[in-house]
Amino acid sequence: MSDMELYEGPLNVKEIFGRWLDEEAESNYGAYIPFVGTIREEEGIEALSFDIYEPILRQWFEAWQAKAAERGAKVKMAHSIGDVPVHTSSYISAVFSPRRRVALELIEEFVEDFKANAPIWKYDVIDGKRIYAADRSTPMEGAGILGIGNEERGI
Amino acid sequence: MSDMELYEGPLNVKEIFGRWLDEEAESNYGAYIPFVGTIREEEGIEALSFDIYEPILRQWFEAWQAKAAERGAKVKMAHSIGDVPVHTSSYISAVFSPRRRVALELIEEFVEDFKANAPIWKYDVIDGKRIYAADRSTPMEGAGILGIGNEERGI
Amino acid sequence: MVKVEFLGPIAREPMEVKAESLAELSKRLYDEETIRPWLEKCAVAINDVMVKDPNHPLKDGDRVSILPPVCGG
Amino acid sequence: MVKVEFLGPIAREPMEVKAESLAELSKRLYDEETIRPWLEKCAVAINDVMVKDPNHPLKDGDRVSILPPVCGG
Repeated sequence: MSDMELYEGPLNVKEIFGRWLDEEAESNYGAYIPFVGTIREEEGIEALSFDIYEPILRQWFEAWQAKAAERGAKVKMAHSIGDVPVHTSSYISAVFSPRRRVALELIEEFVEDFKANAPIWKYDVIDGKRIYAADRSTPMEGAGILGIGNEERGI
Repeated sequence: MSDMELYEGPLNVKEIFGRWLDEEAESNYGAYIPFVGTIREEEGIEALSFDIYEPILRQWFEAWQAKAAERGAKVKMAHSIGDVPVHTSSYISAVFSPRRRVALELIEEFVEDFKANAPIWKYDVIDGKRIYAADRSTPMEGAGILGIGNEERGI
Repeated sequence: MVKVEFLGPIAREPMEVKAESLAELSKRLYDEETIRPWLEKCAVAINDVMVKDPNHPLKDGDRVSILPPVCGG
Repeated sequence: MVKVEFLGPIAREPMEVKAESLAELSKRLYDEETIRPWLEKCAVAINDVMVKDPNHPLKDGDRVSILPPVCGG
């Protein structure tokens, strides 16, 4: 198991939480902080839906594994692909660390960087139709290099 | 269930995590962050042991429930009383919140304030003996008012 | 008389003390060698309410809890 | 020729383009009305490696991925 798990549809949160707990039961970590993201019922959506570009997500995650290891910690994550109905969960990130300070700092950095830079696209599902969540999406780090080129050439 | 749970001995982490998830399954929270504290094997201890003064802990927790509610969030906690062997868990705090920012901020504040001000005393258990963890313990907010009195009177 | 109880690691049975304020109680406790080293590190609750004022008055029947340094988690 | 693929919500089939740098590719893409509005908000990977240099060279057979704004979680 690579510590990064992708599933079609909603996550089995209890299974994942419990398995991760068991996997690290003898690792002597003092702190385990999972972040569980659940689909909120709002603005008439019936589900959210997700596209993922796995090769880049895997690189992003591996960079985070290295960053966590430097601080004596470990990260794991699970995410859904496709439709995830309201009140079910699409996302779990977790940090294991010997001490609480590092765990508390890392879970925040990990979740925020995930939101900003993981190659995942979100859609509202309303009346069975997928609508890209443009207003909630943010350009990735390094975005704009195709646009900048145009400006420089005076187009 | 009061959202504050005390147990003799180690916590059943999976049961507690899963039950809290179920309790809030329809509450429309988008973020659930538990912090799980596990006893590390170090310096020859076989367990940690805990004393709790429940009336003051309950007040501390109720103040936190109010603080969380002001921000649209909910807190829960579970803690062990007595001996908790290494590699088992003594502590879970959790935050539920509509949005991730509040959840990430609150879990950090909640856990740090818990460490600083919850009326819980920790002992190393070595060769069956309980030794107060004096060097890891911190005076509670407002500590010293008995000492200050002495100074003022020039004793 | 007030009842004083010592929480957590302070190895001391509860005691009955005559004192009309925390400051006065503090003076009494200072005389006890097993208690003295704890005093400046301890917080205080009266009838299970944390107090911050060293001159807090005490009345007959009050229950004073002495809370040494904590470490939960 | 390089292969250009559009990820997530950009409703566009992959295309083959002749271009020797990202800057040159950018000019080609700019001519396509369905793609133009996305360009300044997108990040770019070449053969699954994120790139930051607008003048990054391209070679025959490269696979260029166009990544629009993201929102995981």
